[in-house]
Amino acid sequence: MKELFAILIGAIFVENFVLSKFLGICPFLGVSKKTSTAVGMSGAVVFVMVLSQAVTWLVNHYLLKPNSLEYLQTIAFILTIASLVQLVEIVLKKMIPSLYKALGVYLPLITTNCAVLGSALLFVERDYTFIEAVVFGFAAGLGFTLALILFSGVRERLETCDIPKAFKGMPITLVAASLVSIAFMGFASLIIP
Amino acid sequence: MSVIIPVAIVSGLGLFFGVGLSIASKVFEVKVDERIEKVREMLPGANCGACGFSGCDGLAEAIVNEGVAPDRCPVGGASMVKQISGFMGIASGEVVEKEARVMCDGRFDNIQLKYKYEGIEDCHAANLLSGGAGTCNFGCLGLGSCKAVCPFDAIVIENGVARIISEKCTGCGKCVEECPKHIIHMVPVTSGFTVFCSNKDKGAVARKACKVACIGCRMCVKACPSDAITVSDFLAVIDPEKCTNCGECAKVCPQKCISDSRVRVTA
Amino acid sequence: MKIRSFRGGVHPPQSKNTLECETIKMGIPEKVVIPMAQHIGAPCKPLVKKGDTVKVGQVIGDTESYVSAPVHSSVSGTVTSVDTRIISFNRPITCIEIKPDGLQEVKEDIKPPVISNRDDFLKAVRESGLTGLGGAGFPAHVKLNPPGDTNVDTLIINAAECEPYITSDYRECIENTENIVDGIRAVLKWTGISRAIIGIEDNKPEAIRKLEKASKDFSEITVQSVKTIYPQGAEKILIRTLTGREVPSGKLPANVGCIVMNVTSVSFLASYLKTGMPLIKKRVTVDGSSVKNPANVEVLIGTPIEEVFNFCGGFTTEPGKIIMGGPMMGVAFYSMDLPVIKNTNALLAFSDVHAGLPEETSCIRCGRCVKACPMNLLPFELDRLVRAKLYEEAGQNHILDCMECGSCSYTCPAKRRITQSIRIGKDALKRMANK
Amino acid sequence: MEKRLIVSSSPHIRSNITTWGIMLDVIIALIPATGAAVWFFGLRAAALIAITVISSVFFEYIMRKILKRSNTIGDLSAVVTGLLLALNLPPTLPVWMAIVGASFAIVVVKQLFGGIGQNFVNPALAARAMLIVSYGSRMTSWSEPLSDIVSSATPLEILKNGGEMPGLLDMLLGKIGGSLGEVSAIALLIGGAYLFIRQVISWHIPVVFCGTVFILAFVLNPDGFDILYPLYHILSGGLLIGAIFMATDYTTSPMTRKGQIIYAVGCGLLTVVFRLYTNMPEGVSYAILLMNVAVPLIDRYTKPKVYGGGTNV
Amino acid sequence: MEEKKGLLSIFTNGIIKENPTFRLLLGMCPSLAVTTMAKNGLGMGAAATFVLVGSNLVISLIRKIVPDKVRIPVFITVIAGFTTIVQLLLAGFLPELNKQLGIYIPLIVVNCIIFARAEMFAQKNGPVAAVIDGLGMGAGFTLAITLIGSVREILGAGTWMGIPVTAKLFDPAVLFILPPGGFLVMGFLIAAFNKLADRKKSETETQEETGCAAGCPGCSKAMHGGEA
Repeated sequence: MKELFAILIGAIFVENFVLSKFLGICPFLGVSKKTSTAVGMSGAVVFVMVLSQAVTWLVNHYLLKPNSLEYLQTIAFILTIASLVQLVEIVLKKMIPSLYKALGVYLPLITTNCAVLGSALLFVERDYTFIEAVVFGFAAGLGFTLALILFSGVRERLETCDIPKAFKGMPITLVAASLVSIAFMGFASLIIP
Repeated sequence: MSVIIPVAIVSGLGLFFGVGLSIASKVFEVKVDERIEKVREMLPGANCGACGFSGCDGLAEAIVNEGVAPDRCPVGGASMVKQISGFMGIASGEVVEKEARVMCDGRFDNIQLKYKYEGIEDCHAANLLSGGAGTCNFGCLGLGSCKAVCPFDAIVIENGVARIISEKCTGCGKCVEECPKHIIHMVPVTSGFTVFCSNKDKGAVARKACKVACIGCRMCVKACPSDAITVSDFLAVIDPEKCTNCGECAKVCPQKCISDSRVRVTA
Repeated sequence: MKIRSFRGGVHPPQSKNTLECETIKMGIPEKVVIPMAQHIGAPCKPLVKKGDTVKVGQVIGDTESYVSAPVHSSVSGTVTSVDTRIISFNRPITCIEIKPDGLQEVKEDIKPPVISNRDDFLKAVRESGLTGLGGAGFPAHVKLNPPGDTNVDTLIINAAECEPYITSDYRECIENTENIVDGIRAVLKWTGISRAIIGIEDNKPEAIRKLEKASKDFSEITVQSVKTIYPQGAEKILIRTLTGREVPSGKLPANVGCIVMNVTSVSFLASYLKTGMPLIKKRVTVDGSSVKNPANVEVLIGTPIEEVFNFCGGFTTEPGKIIMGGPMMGVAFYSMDLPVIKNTNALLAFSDVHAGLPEETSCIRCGRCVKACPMNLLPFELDRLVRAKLYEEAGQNHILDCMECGSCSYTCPAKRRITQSIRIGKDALKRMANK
Repeated sequence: MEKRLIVSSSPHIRSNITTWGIMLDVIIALIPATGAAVWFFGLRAAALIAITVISSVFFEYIMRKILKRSNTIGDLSAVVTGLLLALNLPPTLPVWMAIVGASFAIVVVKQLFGGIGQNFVNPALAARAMLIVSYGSRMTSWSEPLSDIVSSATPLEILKNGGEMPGLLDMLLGKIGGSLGEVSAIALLIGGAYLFIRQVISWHIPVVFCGTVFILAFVLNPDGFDILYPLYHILSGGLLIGAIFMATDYTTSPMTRKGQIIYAVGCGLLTVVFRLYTNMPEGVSYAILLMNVAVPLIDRYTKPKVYGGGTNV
Repeated sequence: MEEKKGLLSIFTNGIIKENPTFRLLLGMCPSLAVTTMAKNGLGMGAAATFVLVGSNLVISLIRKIVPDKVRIPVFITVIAGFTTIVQLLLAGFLPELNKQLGIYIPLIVVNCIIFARAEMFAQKNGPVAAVIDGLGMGAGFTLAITLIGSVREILGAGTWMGIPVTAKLFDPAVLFILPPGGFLVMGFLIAAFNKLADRKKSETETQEETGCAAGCPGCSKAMHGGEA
């Protein structure tokens, strides 16, 4: 239980995927313009992260490992994730349109979200058990959510700020991200029980 | 053997997902607007989210349904933007190239000021205060609300009147909507002679308000060989469809409020 | 007595220099200009033409429309022109200009109205030409005849003159106390409303004493003192202060069982019922740093403001700004030719030093406007949204509920023109709605 | 041309509160703490403070010039930023580092976002955090008050790592190690009282912030129950200067009472988490910075109920 | 790409006009994550270039055979294949760098640059042009992240490619090799690029406008039918 808690806290705060590992920067910068879309995107990411962690763990454990084909990880994982996301999208669209409306539109973005593949690669590197891998995915998703939603609030405010011309758009967003990241440095030395 | 297993696994995975997906896409098919699909195909498909929408599908939908500009996509580059704009342009049936024109020449030398305006630099704000500071109640307020909304920097305020730089104007029409006095009109780019006035008051009143106001004297109507000018509410209007740019109207206008806008363009 | 108040508001300097200035009557001006729309609602159509002779109290403009009130001549004389001018609103208004003959002959058919039921009463109110004398100028007969689905139990008499400088309502309380009470009783009697509350600010003890004394025999009338804070006298605010009720967005006071009338309005009503003379004159506070002799002047409606200022001794310094109404909500004008109209309660002239506004700087998000807003809005946010042209979002943040009291702009340390920016936003939303 | 009257939108009068006046009040309120800093840490402290303030104003001036915008050094906000930054620096810091901090605060945190009122984190705090991250050891080497001896520990470090705590009176007066402006609790409280009386700040944020720290420190005290322990937490480190002067920064704190209370509780909670559960002895800066980042969201969800029952979206 | 472009312009296009990092804002994750040192940037750039060139070539070759419906999975597989090759090569020959770059090497697979070029260019062009485009884009990416890496390394560690350069001048600010510094440097560099591009644009614009230099008074005269 303690390990799981450590994984949870660690992935949310200490090694926040976005702010300290630079994973999922594209959607972080792309979809954080409005809090409402940020919430939708975050929901979709958490959902897919958990699901993909489970499936990739199974693929890794039962397909690759027994055949000592670890070097095929990248191909196998990305195929799995891409197909999984698409499958989820298709199914949601038909079966639960309301949920699709809320989350589904963000799904295509997730295929190329390095956070998903990154967390899969990390659980292999760290040799997590199935449960640990799933919790890790969930926590990384939450960390992404935290950063994205906090940042979306900041960006909504930036929208009407009087920003120097050269810095308008991406540059000021990155500078803002830098300041948020400085604030998150407080968590860097968190002692995890 | 060592080669076969990895190949088998990868292709097995591929086959499994491929078949599964194609079945799923058939079973769960949902109809989409054809134009969205077309636009979607023109987009790069990187699904990177840099446009701020949920991937390329999201942007395609926004382009078609909400009129979002395709240059929101930083990936595709100029050629893609052109392609999509072209496609959307054809789809909406626009052919005649138009540009905006400010129908007023109420510069400070031509009008007087009723009062000294103090407040937010915004035409609507001034318009709310007794119709603006100028003596002409129909004229340009010169506080640059149109300039502020122009996405192409195509408007300058000169001596209290907005002027549109036609090389930069793309005919988007944002200024037309913004102007509280409704004095910016869309005209075909080929249109030359224009009545630079929007005053609908009687001649005497209009003349008092502005030196170059149209007084509705109908001299131009008589002079026009192609019946392109009509006067209503003491204001002459040139129909660009009929106008041949002969310039007879400008010659006879006693108020000098008709002039050739093309001169400014090429000068 | 318990002093009631509300959350928010500001304390601009009172500047009530004319509190002790007894009303002086001003004579007949050189000309009067009477606009056909001095109220909210349909403008009147002129009933006279150039060259006609008119008498005092004669109806010179009226309309079929219900939400409207007739306009009467304030002088006897000759109509010199009927034309369109830009007077107080941002639209041209038909105006009748009359040259007085100095005789002030009264129209023959003027006599006290005979009233036997509610309908008679409402008809008489309409004929009196009464529109809200406090500010907005809403026709009184419409106000007193609320929609059928409402159940009005309280008549609120607004004597909370919270704008700086203005003392004309205060003078009414002091000089015509009896009329006020008579007017209230008439309204209560004919409309069937059970009680009346006079809301008056606690910095006017003399007026409170007089009103209490005059109304002590009538248990249905209470005098309630309220805290001196701006904008205590705003209709919606006064309702909450006195009854604890809040008028929902887009609804009328009648929807929460209240009708609010200005104290001068009820007083005029009483005198109309006694004499039959319609609304042709108005008490106006004349003040401001440029005015030589600040005073309360009784002015014939239609008198050009220049003559009113001249009557008060002219200007000590050339004015830089002229305001009709109080400094918080009044309208600045550019021409001295404008006439005094029914709801004019003050004419202020400020010298250059006091005329200009300080320069605007960036919002520092201090939150003073949020604290000051009596409607619980977020003025800074509305300002930000309007300037970014996010009008719909401003609408979602209830920009249309703003009553433009100006407290936010007044209190802003960055001197932001918040109220003006809100006006732009409201205007934009209205335009969008019309589309 | 004849004279024209001015026409403007109402209201036509304005209160005499100005941005300049508010900033001046903050500066006045910081005088006791600045005085205490100079008293305890000598002329070097005075020089450090002066240079930080001057360079802040200088950067503000230069940035506005470069961006071709109106000059804003007159509103004194750059002075306040510089002063607050200086008071958050250790007395031994090399001067050039203070200048780097001032440039970060003014250029990156404030002017890039449009200047006064538009930054989303407190410039002085962000600069301090940036300096701590960049020059960790320099930013945490303290000197003994009233002497030149370099001491090793602030009360918070002692609290964390064990050792003899200074007496309560010394902590109140400021005869302890620490950043320039944070040592003298009494000077800070005097400043806070002044701001409160002048109605520049309300009590909500400082009191709730400190209250949250007090309660949590009392409950989470690793050594059992001790009323002195939470008191030490209040009096030592940057809590008071943070709660009174930094967390109450208008621009980066919520607009409504409700929002301010949520914000202050968050600041307190994070401060205790950082102080007790990280390797750092101090966490006030990070706590406030993190809550600064959350302010837009807090504002969004704590909009007041509109008169007439409407809710803000 | 209908118009025929010179191969050279295709190549330089990726370096300057459509620099993937600074102009197209693609591939942010590795640009930020591995650029704590110039060397890492160089390594990452080289690896990405390899994948880019390889996948561009293969996709350009097979573009006519692959049906449209399945092109995305096929592209992903091709890219993933090349990524795996790079991964194995690095592990074999440069284990040190491989360790430094960590999971960011396999993550090349989801780097938007590669996918975007496959979709936008390789799919529509012949193999030679595709390879050149890959090289150009790769070079642009490499230059960009090496630049970021250099700035961060010099400011944050006082070294460049491991060589001390600023030891005597100032103490390095550790911030720059930490995540916040990554965002910060990236933001400033993009702003600088914007500024440069802007200046170029406005230069050409002023040239265009000089045609009207004496224009405005002249114009308004013209506007009044030659009056005065």
